[in-house]
Amino acid sequence: MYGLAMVKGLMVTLKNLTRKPFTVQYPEERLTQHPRFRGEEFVWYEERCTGCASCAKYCPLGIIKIVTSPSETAIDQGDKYRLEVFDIELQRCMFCGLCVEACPYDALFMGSGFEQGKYSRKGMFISIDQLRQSEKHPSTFFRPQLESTGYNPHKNRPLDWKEVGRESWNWHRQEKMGMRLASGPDLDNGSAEELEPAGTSSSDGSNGASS
Amino acid sequence: MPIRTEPMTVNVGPQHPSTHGVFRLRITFDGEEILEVEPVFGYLHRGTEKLAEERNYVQVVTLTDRLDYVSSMINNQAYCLAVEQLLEVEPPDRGKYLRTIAAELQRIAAHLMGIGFFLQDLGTLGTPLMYCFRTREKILDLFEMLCGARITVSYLRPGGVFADAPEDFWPALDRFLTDLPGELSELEQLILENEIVMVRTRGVSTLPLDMAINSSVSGPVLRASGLAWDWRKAEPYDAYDRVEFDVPVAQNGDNYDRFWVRMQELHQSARIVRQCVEQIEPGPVRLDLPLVLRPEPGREAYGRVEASKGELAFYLFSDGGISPYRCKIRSPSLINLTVTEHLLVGWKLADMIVTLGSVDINMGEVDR
Amino acid sequence: MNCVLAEDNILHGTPLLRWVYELAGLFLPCWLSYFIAGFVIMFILVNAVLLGAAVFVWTERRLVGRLQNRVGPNRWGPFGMFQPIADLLKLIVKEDLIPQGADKIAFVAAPIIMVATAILMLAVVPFAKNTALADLNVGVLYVLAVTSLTSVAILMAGWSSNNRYALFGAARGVAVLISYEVPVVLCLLGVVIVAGSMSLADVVTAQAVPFILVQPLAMFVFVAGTSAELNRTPFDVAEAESELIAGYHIEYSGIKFGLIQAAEFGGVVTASAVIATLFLSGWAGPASNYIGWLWLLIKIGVVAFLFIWIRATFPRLRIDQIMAFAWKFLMPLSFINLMAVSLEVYFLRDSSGALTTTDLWIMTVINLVVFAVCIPLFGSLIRDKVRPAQLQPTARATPGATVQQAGGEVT
Amino acid sequence: MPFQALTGEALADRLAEAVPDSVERADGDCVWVEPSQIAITAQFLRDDPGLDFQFLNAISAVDFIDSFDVVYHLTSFRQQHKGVVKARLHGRESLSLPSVYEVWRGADLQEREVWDLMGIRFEGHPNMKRIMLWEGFDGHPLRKDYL
Repeated sequence: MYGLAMVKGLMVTLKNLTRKPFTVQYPEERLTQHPRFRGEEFVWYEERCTGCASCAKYCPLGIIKIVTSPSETAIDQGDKYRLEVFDIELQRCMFCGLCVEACPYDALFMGSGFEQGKYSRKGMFISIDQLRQSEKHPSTFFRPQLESTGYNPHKNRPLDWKEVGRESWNWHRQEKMGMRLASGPDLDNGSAEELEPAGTSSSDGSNGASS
Repeated sequence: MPIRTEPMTVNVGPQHPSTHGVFRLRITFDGEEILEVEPVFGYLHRGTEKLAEERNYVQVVTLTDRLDYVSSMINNQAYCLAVEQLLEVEPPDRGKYLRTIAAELQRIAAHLMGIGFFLQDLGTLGTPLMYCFRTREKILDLFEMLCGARITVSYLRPGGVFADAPEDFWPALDRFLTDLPGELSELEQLILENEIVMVRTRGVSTLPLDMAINSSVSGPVLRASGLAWDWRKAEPYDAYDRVEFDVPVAQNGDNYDRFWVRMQELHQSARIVRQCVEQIEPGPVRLDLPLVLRPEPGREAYGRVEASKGELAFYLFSDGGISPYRCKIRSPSLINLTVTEHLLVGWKLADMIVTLGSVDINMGEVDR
Repeated sequence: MNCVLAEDNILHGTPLLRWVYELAGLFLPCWLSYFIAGFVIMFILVNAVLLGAAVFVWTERRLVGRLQNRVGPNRWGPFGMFQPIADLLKLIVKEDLIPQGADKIAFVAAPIIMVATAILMLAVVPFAKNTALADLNVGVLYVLAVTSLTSVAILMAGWSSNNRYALFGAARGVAVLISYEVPVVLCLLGVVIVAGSMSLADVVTAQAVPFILVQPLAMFVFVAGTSAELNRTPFDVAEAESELIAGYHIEYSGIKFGLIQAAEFGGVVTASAVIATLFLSGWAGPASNYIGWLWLLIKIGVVAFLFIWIRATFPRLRIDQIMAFAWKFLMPLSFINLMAVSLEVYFLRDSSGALTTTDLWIMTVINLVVFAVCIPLFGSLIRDKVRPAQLQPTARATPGATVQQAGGEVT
Repeated sequence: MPFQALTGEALADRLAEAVPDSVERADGDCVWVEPSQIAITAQFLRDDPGLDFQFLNAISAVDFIDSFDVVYHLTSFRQQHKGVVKARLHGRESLSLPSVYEVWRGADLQEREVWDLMGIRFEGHPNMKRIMLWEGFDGHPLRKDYL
């Protein structure tokens, strides 16, 4: 009969009246973010950074500013540059994650938040001091070694620089960065709370931070 | 006594709720009937092609996200295919499957947007749109799992995808694929055979097949006019040659057919994803390519995919440098608009809005 | 008791006014108490409509939200109930723009007329037994007269805005209003014939069997017609958000826009009240002497829910299709209803011209049969009528029914 | 019948028979056509039953500093093949090329885009106006010398 499909449509909307809304009331409720979420507030480990500026070179927008000077540390302590400036201009950042992808020493991570909105453009950059002081909740984006531990930046504790590297993890012997995880590290069920600092007691005994 | 009338010129857009972005049409009306149409483009022109010449091959991926911003994955795919043609490499199998899954999920999301806004243009109070968004939201969640972003994904890389899907992606995808048929059938019950939709869209703004072909129209618009042409079938890329799917075709080329074809393609995309999930096997997902790519000088590539709006292609020319010498984007949205005048003239204001919705343009891609 | 309302006063039949008048007359001079009584009535009326509009806005937004599987406004007050108040405050403090080139007088007058018509309509609706604000003996005619005023206001708003979208909206709105007036009037004639009176209070008392059962066809046409007159989906071409942005009120801002919205939503409330009164037996119901107002509210709620539900589900028709729907579908139906009712009354009435409850039940059965026959019949007839002549359906029954394996063949 | 790419040589052979003096040179991927002959060539490419290029995928232009390439990507649905035709324009000032608008309506917006961004005029196009940028914009942004 003509008009039947309209009645059917009315029934569909009526059915939805009884359903629970699918929307989320934002400030009170939140969607659960995946640990891979590419958020703001970059996480940066100064101890791991050599000042190579790969991130700055690889940034499609060129918004990372790095100024370094030669450090006085001896070669055997790990040769690196002393970082004077490490500014990320947030207002132009599009969170593509290419800087994280480019970082060869796992010093730079995407953050986990997304609420860095400001009222003026002046405050829209992250300075080296902010990077140093901020709580380190690194996203597992492009960091399979973190992901395999089951680390969740939204729930778990901040991580120390020794815990985030790929040294303790033997995947890179088999496959290269960005490829499928061949095997995870030998951490019991991978709870991040139980994450052992790398180097102190490497679970597979094959390497450490200093290797 | 004859009543004197005079035509009236109205600017529809760039600020109009139903021009799908900042599209502007300068329309001359006789009463409500359209006498003349002049599309005006360029309000969202960002010079993507020029920007691509300043960035290295991988960085350009982030630019492609912003072309048709409701189908970023497919844009990524087209670009990565072009770069792979330049380099003469092929991604590993698992990478191909992941790309296919991502692209088909994105197609579902983009078609849902297209359908939702088409129905919104028809005058529904956003109900089908909300139902579409409900489903699309789940796809965006899946994308967040894959790559950490929801819209501007930048997931694909020349030579594969940047990372394998996390462990929790597969159960989530499974859940999504289980729920999808129910949600789609609800949408179909709500609107697909609704008499008002039929009356409003059937026979309106028909596009004959010969004109569609001659005007380089592609994608669902072309298939609604009666040509079963799909680049995924004709020139299979990634894993499309290993999956089975049908190409929905309609005959009349009217607004309803365009809408109908999109509705059917949703099911086909889900079917492709299901097959990919079955077939995918462990392995590497990305080729071991350097971060900065340098194709041989003088090479050119035309990487083409069947995007949600039609044939999306990147024509790349390499001079041996680290960035493309020329990166031309063949955007389906723009070229589908070639037939604007034919589709709109003679119809009413209300039909014009619906027709624009049924052609499903995206200004990010039209203006680039 | 020094002031008594004269028997021949037009408002003598309104107990509320009489009561206030006599109470005030104890302390005040008669002319002043008459004024105060009138003022009290108007105060109640205006606030009933505006409050009704506010409540309706909230209800509609919440309900549409739930129908769309989302929440709707939920920030201000419990369940977002203060949202309309917040909206109102916002509209009041917003700048009140009058576009350059606008016809100022018409531009300002249009929203006022719109609100006035919405408010005036409620005046004759009986809230409970003997509680109509003004129990006019020509109540039905009055309702029709007042609703027609809206078209003038829409035309004024659209024309004076000096905006082409507004002009489109106004032209469409007036066309729709005028067309739908005709079937609506014909339906009301059926109601009046059965009730034997034009007073809405009498119409309620006449509904021993609710008229929705006695005249389902009239109810259907009336609801469709009212829905068109109120500019609600699927007939909301005058506003047509996706086409005309906001139609005739595109240039309005601030409190003028607020008034138009109030008129629109208040109009739905009053129209629901009229429908409830005419077809759902108004305040009548169990214990109606005490909670008649509650029955009316419930019935208004049901009708309003129907409006909201339809709005949340359907797309919009095109203007020519709406015209065709009015003239080719609703008109014949209302004629059929009128004929059927007239004949039935002619044969069933007793010598004094009154109808018994049994008569009403007999009419119910006959009219339900008429309804069941007419709707599908005309539904299939309208099927091709609403399509312009050059758009006859193509040979194929279902478009695109073939899903073919694409090897890339040209069909 | 699988979808295949026609080599430039194959295209050149067919073109040389039908439209004399049209082919400049050809290689494995594409054929360079004499710019002034492009409209006639296009007509032949579309109407010849063996070639049957009824679908114009894209018109692109590449700036080589001393010359410009205009690239036509073509597809035949019936014959299941694709081909690439190029026209090389020398110099940088007042470049023009016959329009293929009459052959493929799909060239409409694309030729306007090439004119707007690359500065190559198409003679015979009914509406040769800028498309992305406004009239009066100085220069053509996709040229290599536009910074």
